[in-house]
Amino acid sequence: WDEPIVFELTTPGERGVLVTPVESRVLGAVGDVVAALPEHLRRATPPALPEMGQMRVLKHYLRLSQENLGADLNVDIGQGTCTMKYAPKVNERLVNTPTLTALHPLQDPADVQGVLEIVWRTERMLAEISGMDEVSLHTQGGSAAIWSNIAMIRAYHEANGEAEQRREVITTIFSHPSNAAAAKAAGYDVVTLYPDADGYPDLDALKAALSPRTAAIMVTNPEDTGIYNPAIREWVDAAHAVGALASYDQANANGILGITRARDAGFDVCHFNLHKTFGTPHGCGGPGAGANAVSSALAPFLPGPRVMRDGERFTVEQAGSRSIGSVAPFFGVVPNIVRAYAWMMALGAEGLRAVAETAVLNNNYLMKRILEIPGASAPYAVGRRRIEQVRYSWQDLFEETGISSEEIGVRAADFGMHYWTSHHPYIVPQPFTLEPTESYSMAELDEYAAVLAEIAREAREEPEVVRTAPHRQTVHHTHHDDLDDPERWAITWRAYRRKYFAGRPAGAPAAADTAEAAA
Amino acid sequence: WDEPIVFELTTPGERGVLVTPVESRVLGAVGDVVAALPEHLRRATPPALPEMGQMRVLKHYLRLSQENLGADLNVDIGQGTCTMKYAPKVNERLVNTPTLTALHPLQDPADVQGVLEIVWRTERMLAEISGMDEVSLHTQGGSAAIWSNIAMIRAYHEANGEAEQRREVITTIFSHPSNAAAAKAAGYDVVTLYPDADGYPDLDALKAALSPRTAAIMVTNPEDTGIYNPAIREWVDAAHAVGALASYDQANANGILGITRARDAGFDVCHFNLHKTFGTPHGCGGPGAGANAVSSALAPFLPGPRVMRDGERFTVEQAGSRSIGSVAPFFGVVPNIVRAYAWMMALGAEGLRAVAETAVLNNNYLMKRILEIPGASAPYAVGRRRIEQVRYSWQDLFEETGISSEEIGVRAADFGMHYWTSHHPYIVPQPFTLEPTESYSMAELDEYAAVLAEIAREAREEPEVVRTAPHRQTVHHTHHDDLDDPERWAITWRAYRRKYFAGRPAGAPAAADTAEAAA
Amino acid sequence: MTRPFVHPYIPNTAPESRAAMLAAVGATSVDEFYVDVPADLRLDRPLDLPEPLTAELDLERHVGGLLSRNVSTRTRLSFLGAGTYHHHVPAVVDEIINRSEFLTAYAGEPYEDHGRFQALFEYQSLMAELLAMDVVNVPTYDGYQATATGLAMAGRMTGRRRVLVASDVLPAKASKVHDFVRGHLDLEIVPTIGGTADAAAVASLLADDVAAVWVETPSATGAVEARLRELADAAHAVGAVLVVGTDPIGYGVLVPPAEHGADIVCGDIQSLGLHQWFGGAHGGFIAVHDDPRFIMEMPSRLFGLATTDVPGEYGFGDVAYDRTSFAHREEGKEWVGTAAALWGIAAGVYLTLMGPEGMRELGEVLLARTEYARRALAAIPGVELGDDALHLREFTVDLGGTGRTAGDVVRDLRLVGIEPGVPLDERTLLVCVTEMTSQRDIDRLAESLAAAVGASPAASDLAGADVPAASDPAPTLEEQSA
Amino acid sequence: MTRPFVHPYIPNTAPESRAAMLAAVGATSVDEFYVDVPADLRLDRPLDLPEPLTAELDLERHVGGLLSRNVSTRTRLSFLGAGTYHHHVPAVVDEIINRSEFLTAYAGEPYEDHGRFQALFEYQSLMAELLAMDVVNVPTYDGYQATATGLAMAGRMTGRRRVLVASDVLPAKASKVHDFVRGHLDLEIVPTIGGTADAAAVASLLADDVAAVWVETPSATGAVEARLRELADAAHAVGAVLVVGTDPIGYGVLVPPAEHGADIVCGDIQSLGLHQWFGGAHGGFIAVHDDPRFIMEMPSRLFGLATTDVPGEYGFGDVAYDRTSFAHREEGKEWVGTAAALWGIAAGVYLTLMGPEGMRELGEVLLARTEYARRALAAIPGVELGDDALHLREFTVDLGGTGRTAGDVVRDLRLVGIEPGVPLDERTLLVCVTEMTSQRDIDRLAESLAAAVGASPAASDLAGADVPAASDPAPTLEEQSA
Repeated sequence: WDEPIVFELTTPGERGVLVTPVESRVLGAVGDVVAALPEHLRRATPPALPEMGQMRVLKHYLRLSQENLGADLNVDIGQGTCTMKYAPKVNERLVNTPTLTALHPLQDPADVQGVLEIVWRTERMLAEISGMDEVSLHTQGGSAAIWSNIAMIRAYHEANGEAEQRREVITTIFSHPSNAAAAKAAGYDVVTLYPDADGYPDLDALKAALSPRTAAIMVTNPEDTGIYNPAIREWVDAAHAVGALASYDQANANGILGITRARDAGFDVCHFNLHKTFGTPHGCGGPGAGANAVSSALAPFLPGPRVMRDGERFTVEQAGSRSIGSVAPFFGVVPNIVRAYAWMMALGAEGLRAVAETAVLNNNYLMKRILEIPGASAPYAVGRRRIEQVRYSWQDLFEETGISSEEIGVRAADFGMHYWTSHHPYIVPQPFTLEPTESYSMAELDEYAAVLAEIAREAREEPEVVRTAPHRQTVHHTHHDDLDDPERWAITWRAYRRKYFAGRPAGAPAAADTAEAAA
Repeated sequence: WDEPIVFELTTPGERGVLVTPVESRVLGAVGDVVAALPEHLRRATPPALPEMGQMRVLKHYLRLSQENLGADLNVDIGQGTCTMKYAPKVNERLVNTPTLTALHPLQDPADVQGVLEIVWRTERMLAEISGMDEVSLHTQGGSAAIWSNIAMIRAYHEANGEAEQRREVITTIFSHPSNAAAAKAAGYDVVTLYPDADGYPDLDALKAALSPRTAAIMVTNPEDTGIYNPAIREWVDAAHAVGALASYDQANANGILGITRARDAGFDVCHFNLHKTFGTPHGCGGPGAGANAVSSALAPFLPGPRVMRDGERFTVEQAGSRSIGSVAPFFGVVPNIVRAYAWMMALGAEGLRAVAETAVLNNNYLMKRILEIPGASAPYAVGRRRIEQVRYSWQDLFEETGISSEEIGVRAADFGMHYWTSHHPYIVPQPFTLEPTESYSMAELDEYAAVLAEIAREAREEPEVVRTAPHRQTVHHTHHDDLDDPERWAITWRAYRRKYFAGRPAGAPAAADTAEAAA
Repeated sequence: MTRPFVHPYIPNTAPESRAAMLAAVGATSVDEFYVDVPADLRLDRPLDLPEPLTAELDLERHVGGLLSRNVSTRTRLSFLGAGTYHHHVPAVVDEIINRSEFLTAYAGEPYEDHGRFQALFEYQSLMAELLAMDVVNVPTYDGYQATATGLAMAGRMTGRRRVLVASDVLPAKASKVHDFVRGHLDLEIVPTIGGTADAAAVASLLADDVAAVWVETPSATGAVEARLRELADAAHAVGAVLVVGTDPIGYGVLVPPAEHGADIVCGDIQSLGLHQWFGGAHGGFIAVHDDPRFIMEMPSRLFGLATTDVPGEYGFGDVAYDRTSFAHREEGKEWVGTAAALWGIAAGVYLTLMGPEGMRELGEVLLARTEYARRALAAIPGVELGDDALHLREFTVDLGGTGRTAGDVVRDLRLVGIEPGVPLDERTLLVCVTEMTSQRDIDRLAESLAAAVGASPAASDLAGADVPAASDPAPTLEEQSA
Repeated sequence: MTRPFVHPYIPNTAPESRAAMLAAVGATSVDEFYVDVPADLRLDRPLDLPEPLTAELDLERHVGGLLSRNVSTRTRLSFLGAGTYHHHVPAVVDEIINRSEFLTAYAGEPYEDHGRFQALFEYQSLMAELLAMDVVNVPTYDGYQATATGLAMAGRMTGRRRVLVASDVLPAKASKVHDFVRGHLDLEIVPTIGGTADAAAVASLLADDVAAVWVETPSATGAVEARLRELADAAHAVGAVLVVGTDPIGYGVLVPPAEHGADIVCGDIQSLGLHQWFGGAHGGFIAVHDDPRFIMEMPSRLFGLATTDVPGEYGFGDVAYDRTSFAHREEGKEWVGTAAALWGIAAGVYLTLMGPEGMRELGEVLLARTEYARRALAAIPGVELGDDALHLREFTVDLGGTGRTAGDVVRDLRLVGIEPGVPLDERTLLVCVTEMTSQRDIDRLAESLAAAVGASPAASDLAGADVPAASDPAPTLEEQSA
């Protein structure tokens, strides 16, 4: 499809949906309320939204959807760290029921026992999975959960009178950047540690960094390299030794479910991403959902309101005085909580362990296939296994051909595959990160590896094909330098029209849409 | 996508969905029921269905769906006679509720009052739209409704003792072929009339064909040419004059809703296609739904069971002794009945008339655009308006370029457009039939006309481009001669494997699916 | 209101567009387009229809409100079958058939509708594996039509009129088949014995004027025909065709009719991934061997695999299109029209998800629960089984010994939220169990039925266990609908 | 059971595949992959979780059964708002966001995810028209976060700590904002007068240490701020930023804050096409002018239009990616992570469907029904309006004169199936009306409330009509849920 921007599809007078009319009795009682508005409050010019019939609106967005590559459609193992797993369709059927969609959070608790029970049960299951005592499901995503981690840590130290003293948070470079960013947003100074020569987190570096000024360590494990820190308990103990708390970013928990637990390593607080590990769909980038699990010492600081069980009934309790309060409206991202509950109930203990083991098996199998490709490598811990993902490098290929990892990614899209390099900074040169999860069959892993092998071959034999990609995408090579220049960037259609067309209204509806058919 | 046949995706041991286990108490009570089967009843070799994980099944069919061009995605005006209109999404939401999907037709009538009321109300609305007295919604499609028309006519003549005498059914060549076919299936001889020189149904020919042997006339009006028979009442009167009944195929009713009614022209029986005129989706070719409307004289012959109103309650009455009996399970295609009800309720009398008027306006507007294309013509009734569709001809273009209408159709698909020639036989040479309905905007009609104009230009200037189409489809030129040779046709995968591979099992799972991304 | 009527479903009700288009075609009003409709046929008033609900929220409230008056089998514990069955529909099935691309497509060509052709070819192929036959049609309307057409094919092939009906047939199905074929065929009922065919009686009636022997398995009472091979051989001996009506749900564990000699196998696919829909979601299949004599009599479309200009690529198209009424009007075979393609795609997705193991497990659950239910109900004093044939999913009980009629029992059990089955006559109740009716559900039926007929519950004796509560984790229907 | 654990969600639990893969990597068991996990950290027992329901039908019955215990606002007549609103969600919105292509996508690049980039760019652009501002972010979590971030931006830009809170704020929102910004900002509450800002008091507190004035309109009580321009001018005079928290639902008829001088406008998009979801479907927007000083402080992703190698073709990408924590970890602005993109697409589809006329009509319905409800409730003896500001959708009533508490009234009305609103304190009830609460629904509330406080119904006087039954075609909630 060559689908225009929606504003170009406007036709004066068309309607997409009609609004229920103001009843005659209401009109009789209150008159013309719009005309009665004070003039300075009454909008003079209607917002310049498009005017379109309903079918054309539908068609527009359906076509855009076909120009998008959802996890359901491809072998989505190239978005490393993202844990792109199967989001079961039965869960979509379950959550899209009026007894969930049409619930208001302030209804009589007697009318919402079902959803309260699901929240409560989900918390208890996550407590078991993490080994922690209490769980909150309020946060709306992984980074938001990291924020809640640090917010609770801050409140804890304040409650202990150490707020002024403890101004530093320590993290590692292969932990998710939001740990650093959230700590900073909470007012902390951030110390970032680099790994040792083998790519393992450096315990000595930690010990050197720890001090009475340390509020917490905030680490991911396994890190985004797929390497598990074997000294993790020593890390936690070292933090505790200086009075700091230990916060565990469990975004990468998919390979260790039922294998090892946060509390067993001594952590005080951890979080999970329900949209990664627990099978809720990623929604183009949210809504996700986070779960914060804490030891009993930190439980008073959890966000509120909490769902409590009282015999057979479930009740809602407002946040207590030491709670960090509300972190999101009401109870968090409820549809994802229900999905995660259904996902866990479909699997059980044996199933969760099979998830972890299969994710790890898939990853190590894929690693073998990738490392067979000339020019690909997996820096650090050479020859050792990884947990659930691997940060690879094309450095050798780059040195041979000049083709960068980004260029390979653009070319991979021509084969219907996602591909991601890594978070910044690129500690691993020419990085790429693959996380196969448990959701893909051996044949699909082979297929993905074959695509990368083919692109590596192209890079050596016909590098122009790679360099000039994309060749088979909806759009062609895009000039991203437009986007960093305040004079040229266009974040909305109105800004675009203003900057490029001096605000003149767009002309006639877009020209004939003689696009190729959906491939 | 280059998606394999589903059997090629099998991996031994994978499961798509699990079945609830036999409970231990049941097992204890009845033992191993499969082992206990008599050996000649117990299947020795499991059916060779594919073994696939759930996500891969989903992916397979999602990819196939993206290789299909639904009405929601394109400007679907090229499937003339099909009345491809907008099937509102709100109706999908309405019908996909457990209070409809999970109803059994033999439940206590007290538990199904809502659906019975909808059936009853829909019947009453269609009675008003047709002017008829009674309506049945049992039939599962337009041709099935045509069958019910002739079955009732047959029963009527039998009840009057004229079954032996009346052996002929008269139809016209521009009526849907199912009228002829269903009459034949009911045991009648079929007489087909051709139009007069202007393309109008020929009243004199009818009068010549009518006789005491005539059981019925079965005609469409407007015919598939979009031409309305101005002498329709005279046709009906002439049929009645010889004791025949008049049956009206209202598949083409979209342009005359609220304008003129079947009963007002004297018809005894008519049918509508709910999946054409009343906005239910076409489902790749069904389920559709038919409505049979009859005069009171024919009402006793309607299929059963009937839904009756008894004060505030709705009851189910079994078919009476003169009824043609059951024509389908229970009450017909219930989801489509509910959709049609919702569609009519969204529009009302004013809306239905707007449907008709706009469908006709769109058609005449499109005709103007098409006739501006050199090489296109609209045979018959030259210079006159059409109702809701037009049967056009590329005969001039064909004579000039040798490009046939079929070839143009294949090329149109390259532009993301459906295109249909006409039913057989091709009375109109090099035919194509466009029916824009009310669902498309002026811009979309222009877009479609522009595509045909472009292909006509190609036919003249670069005919090879047209002749060698498709160029931008999922598949390439297909060898349809395979399909008419019993030695080579392959109607199932097992037959294909047997004929082409001597029954050897397919090899490994399909090779790497390095397809291009969805366009 | 003086505001123009503009509707979201009709873009060109926008006044500017309407005016522009009228101007473009040189018309002053739409009336000009209707010049061929005589004035005396023009309706001179608005249609007398209810006030519309043009705002979507008002429409939803109205239609949703009507539907919410229904009480579904999620709330009622249902043992109803008789042609429409309560099987589980995997969520992926609904996901696929509700895709706009499939839901709203129609009759495109193999190029732009490649996906539809492939999906329906795959449906044909998956059914073919289940049935062990090489040819399956794109679905026709329903099992009634499929069977009627199957018999009509036999009539056309043999040029004979007699059809021996060897099994118990659902009355509505018999009605449909009769009215459909009576122009060409005469049906002769051969009474069954013990629920299945009286093979000897059939044999004695066979002659060279018989077009077909028609067997239903499972029959209208759920009985599985055990002597199919015998019937096939007898029919074939006189040149008659064996037409078997069936439900494919059991062929993960049961031998399919083709392997007993059936020539035409037909039936309904509602069990394979379609909701009950108040009886409104049926599709018919007709399966034959790869024999042109049979194939050329099939009226439905048949999608076939073909080669393309690209080696190894699969293309699709219509096999032997020249059979059809689209090609030859009344000279075609019966007719072809919009039937039930989407339901075929649903059944294909269903069979793909289930796979061989799923169909085996399902067959086992159905057989086991059917047998369990038979024993549970027969254990109630006064309740007898209708016969002792092998049953799949459905069976009858004779309530004659209880002093209460089937209608009484239905009435009583409805009061406690149970639909116990379909009364076939005063004393006979047709009971259906599926994978959706758990052991606890069946126990509840048995207990309630025992109470209704005044007997003491005996069901808990069944498993030889003392404890009536089961340990299986699935919730009861009461829990579900509480 | 000794059968291997094979699960539909995990293809490589198939024993043959698992064995083949282990062999390929030269491992004898998966334990080898966990060598880095110390033995004393390994869990030596299965997790203690409930028995799984691996069969989809059992899972559906269990989870569906739990959810069916809820009684929704389709059945209860709800006047609840306070941050989550009951608006109509057009079916097309749900259709689009439930498409696998959008629902399951994540963080692809502009090439293969062109559709996502375009849909979110369009969302930004549609919101921008409604708000009359040039820059809108890809949604953050919710309106709480958006406002917290908006204030934090003001703090970073000005280097100041004081924030004047000029409006009544929802307590939960205030809690979130406070905890989020307290490392950098100090909030000072300026009590409102008659429901809206005390502009004079705000002016008197303004000084060159004030980072921002924070206004909410509609406020926590639904009051529309009438003196925004005055507040903006005063703030700007001391170099402070005017941050306006709002709900965009009214801007089809109301002047958007930017046109009164707001610098940062933020809030929630739940009203624009999202279901209530038990409060679990929120998304936050932050809008600013096209000024790099503001834009570079935004932490969210911003999708922008760019040219491509093909003239006239639109490409997309991230604007000023270097702002973000993805690019610079703690040196970025706050952080960016998985937030609420899908809800942004929903809001975009919603605004496209509604168009200018739809948003105008909706604004009118909301204003009219709010006013109608205010009059209907105020007509009950003892019930007083909380203030006489202009209200959109929400307002408070003071029950002090009735002798009954807000809690009493809620309890009583729940007995007749009505959620009358949210008690803010002993005497104050926050009532919300939307296009989903019809005139008849409001009349029913008024009658029931009158009964609960022991007053005679007075609502029917309102329209000067004698007949209490209305003629509008929409069914009442009772009809709907009967």
